[in-house]
Amino acid sequence: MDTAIAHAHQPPASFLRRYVFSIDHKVIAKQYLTLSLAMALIGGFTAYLIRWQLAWPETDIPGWGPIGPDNYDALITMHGTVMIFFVAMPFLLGGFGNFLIPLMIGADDMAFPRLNMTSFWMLFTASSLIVASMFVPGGPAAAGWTSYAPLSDNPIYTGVTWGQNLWILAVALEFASFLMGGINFLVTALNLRAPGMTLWRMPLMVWMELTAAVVFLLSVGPLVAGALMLLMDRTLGTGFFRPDRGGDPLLWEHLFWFFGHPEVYVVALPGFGIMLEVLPVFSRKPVFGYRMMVWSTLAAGLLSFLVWAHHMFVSGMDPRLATPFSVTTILISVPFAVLVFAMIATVWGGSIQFTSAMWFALGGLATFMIGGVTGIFLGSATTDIFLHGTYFVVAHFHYTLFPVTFFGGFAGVYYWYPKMFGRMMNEVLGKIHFLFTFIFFNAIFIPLFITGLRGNPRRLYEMSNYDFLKPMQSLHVIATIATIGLLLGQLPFVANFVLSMFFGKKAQDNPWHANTLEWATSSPPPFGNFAEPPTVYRDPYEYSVPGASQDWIAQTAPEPFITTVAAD
Amino acid sequence: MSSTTEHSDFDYVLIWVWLVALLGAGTLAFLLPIGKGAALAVIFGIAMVKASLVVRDYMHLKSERLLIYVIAALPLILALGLALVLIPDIVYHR
Amino acid sequence: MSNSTLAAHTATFDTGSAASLPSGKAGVWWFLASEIMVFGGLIGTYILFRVAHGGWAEQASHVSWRLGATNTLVLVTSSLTMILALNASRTGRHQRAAHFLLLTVLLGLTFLGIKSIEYTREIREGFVPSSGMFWSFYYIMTGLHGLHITGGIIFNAILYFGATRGTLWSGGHGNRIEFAGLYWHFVDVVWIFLFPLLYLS
Amino acid sequence: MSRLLPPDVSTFGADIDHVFWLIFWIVGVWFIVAEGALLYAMLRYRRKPNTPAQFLHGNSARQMAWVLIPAVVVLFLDLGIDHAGARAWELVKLDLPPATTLIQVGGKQFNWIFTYPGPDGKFGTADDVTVENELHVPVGQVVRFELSSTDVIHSFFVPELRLKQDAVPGRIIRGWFQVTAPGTYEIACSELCGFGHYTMHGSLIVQNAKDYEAWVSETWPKKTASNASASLTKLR
Repeated sequence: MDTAIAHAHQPPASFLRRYVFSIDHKVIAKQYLTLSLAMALIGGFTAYLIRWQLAWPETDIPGWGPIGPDNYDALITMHGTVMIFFVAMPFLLGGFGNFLIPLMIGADDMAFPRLNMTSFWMLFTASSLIVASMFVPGGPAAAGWTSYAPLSDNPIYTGVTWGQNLWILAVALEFASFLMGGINFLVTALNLRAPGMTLWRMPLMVWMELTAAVVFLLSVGPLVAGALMLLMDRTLGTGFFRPDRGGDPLLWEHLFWFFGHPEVYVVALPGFGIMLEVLPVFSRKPVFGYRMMVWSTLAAGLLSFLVWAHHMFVSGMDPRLATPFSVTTILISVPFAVLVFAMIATVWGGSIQFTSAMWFALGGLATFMIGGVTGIFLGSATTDIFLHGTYFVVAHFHYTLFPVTFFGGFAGVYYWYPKMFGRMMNEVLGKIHFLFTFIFFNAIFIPLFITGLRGNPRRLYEMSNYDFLKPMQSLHVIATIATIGLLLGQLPFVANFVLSMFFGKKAQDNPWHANTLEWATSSPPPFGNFAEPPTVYRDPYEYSVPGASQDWIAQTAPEPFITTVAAD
Repeated sequence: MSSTTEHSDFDYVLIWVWLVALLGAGTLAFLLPIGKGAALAVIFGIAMVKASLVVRDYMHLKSERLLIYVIAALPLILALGLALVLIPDIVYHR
Repeated sequence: MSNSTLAAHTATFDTGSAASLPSGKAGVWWFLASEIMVFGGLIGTYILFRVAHGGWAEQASHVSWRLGATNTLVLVTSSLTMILALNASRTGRHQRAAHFLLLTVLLGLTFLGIKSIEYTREIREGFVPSSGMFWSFYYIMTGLHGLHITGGIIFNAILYFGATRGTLWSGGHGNRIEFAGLYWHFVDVVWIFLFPLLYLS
Repeated sequence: MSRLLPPDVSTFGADIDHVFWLIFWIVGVWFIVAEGALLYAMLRYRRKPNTPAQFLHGNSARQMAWVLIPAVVVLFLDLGIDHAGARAWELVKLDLPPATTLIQVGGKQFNWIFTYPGPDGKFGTADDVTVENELHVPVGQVVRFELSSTDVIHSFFVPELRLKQDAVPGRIIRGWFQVTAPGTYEIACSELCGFGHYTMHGSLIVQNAKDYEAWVSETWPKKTASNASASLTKLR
């Protein structure tokens, strides 16, 4: 854990050390971003295949051909695994966490730069494994992203042999990678803060990444053990999850969801963090109730460990467990209600600038609310009896994870792109991108809510076996067309992202007139981040302070009402 | 740094003697013809003591500040909670 | 926390300060926290299954408590040598520290040696991971623990070579012995529980 | 509006739907208020020349009240939902009423196996009656089932009955239902159970007493005097 190199303020000379095996958190962050966007292509393409099959069963899918029921199971498994473990986490934690935490707290790098590099390359290996698993004999894992045993446990049930083993290895490696990454986040934010950067002056993004890191590293352990058990069941003939050998399938469900639910917040909190950085800047208004939000975040993080069994209400677990877990689950809506209300209050009374970043932040907030309220139906054990395992669940978790991952993530890209690459993105393309994303996303999942409420089970290869699903087919067609629209709607983003790197307008150090420390250095920041270590004098969100000479006061501004010229 | 530097090697060896003695006692409890329940109680009681000795003196928890206690306590509580919730499903299902 | 960060920020490898922990130590402890969850989940599950199925006692009677006890002794002793190495390096007795590190490595290897003797014996007698739930747990728990031991041996060996060459201290990384030690003691603690759970129950 | 959910033909369906609509209206109102507030703010407070943003840090108790009071209201509504839900859950999943019809439901890739005790009213005897993918039950009678699986996890799902329960290998899970209207309803598997998951479809045929008896007499082995009574004994 030798940080000496990182502090020697000299970028390494060789190309390899500078761009490939770099220990500079900014380069590593860009590596994470690139990896996650590349994996998002796979995730998106699987979504396209799945949706096409559901709308027009067993037809030739343009660009692929027909898919069989076994391919379909593999596709949904890969879609879930890739999107959550290899897109959302690298995007929000690996990418933005790595880039922002040191910059926002005024550090020159992570606490353990080499560990940071190792984390990324472990994730890279894990991604390669999951991709490789799609091409092994027997096909990729096909037991769903939750890999419920015994379906995942015994090859005879799926015909999948190495695909599932590689899935386990890839996911385990991914866990190890983010475990080290999370430790790095924690130590960095607790130990490397610039003079004057007290905990209560940290931008909310840092708080969110911290909470996510703690929640992750405390929840993942049992599933690591579970993954090892599953692997031994498949390779050494043990029977941890096989009833015929004295094991118990429900054990896997418990171990999985003990991690699986906190994992949702591991992804959600950084997404909120991004929105909470973007909203005040473009409302020119302080975040509403900073400490209140920090406490709600910590409360949500803590509660996230007490709710996992709500994924198992009808799983056959002891029914007496249901009510306690309903209570905790529905209670968790309180801290999130505080966060959402406070976000609205942050915009309220502001002077709103509708930049692409702001559109995505607002759109994310608006759509996340749908995910939030529909969660209550599933959190109540009683209504979950009917809704569990239907498209209602599918729509619900897409309405929670998509807003934080993509609306939040895109908001972050449009907002921090100037800082990352030193150039501005094109606002017109950005707004077109938002319009497509917002409209088509809702057009996919609102129909799916309806089919879910009619009792449409998820993970069906095709539905012609069910008479009561026949009227639902048109809704599936709408969802599929919208999916294609959503995917095509990302082209403006891709073009914008690539072209702006070369033709974008040169970015000022602080183009948005924001207060937080990352804007107090050049765009892009030099190796070592700050010419001289910054000193922090004030809170991160002092916008439109009455009597101030301008509507923003950087955290580095020493005297009241006088802003540094460090920016511009 | 923590105040561990005052420790003399002798203190550490003393702890080790304790650990070995307890190991012997635990094994003895296993071998002696006493009731299974009692034996288990003794054995795991001793294991607890041994573990706490290592944590307290070799990992210097006794001279650490609060944050480390928090870091160590959180997972213990969570793991215990997980096990408790598993009881009805694993132990008491027919 | 606030003013502490002055020191933390500027120091080359920061030793933290009054309020905040040294980065290395904090990192190790957070790592151990996640390790507690791994072994906690495993041990918790094992206990529950053991309580649920009394029939395991027969299977359990085939492990050798003698070898298990010997290994406990070995590991406890290696913890002693580890802490003595740290104390030596703290008090500037570098030669002595190096020797104790070597001793720790050797004791670790001894542990693995005895463990592999046990494995061979049990497998010879036909007790493999698939021979029943007890054996499944026995192999997964001792196996995972063995992997941790192996990792610890590697860290300690690296430290030993750094110590003999003196780079460990010239690079100012003396407190890495403490970090490696924390991990090593933790692995020891895990065994302190595995021994009665698997051999004496 | 009520067409949002499928028709409900079970006795406890109404209790579940009641909780559903309770939640629906509570969160519906909150949702509209919250989205409305957001939309209003977006329109009302868009940037205009020489109208600066208000400086509201929201750290004073008076300002925090704007968020905390609604949050507390949410808390109490949550507890209300929990209360209503808990009662319905007990009725559906916890207390099993005495039943006149007892069946074993077995899931196996990719079929539902329904076993009747046969004339002697006992399972595991020679005269058990086994039917694949077709479950006949009398209308208006409490039916108890013992759910199990021989391979992977399946989930026994009848939308119109608001009935769903996973079938877990190695476990026997008991449940009940009571259908209020004769007819044929579809049985789905709602837990991914392999490549044939989508074909794991059964039908629940609910018949009035006469038709059911007719079906029994034609498909079940003939009753002998010895076990005639047994078939009617209440199972508790």
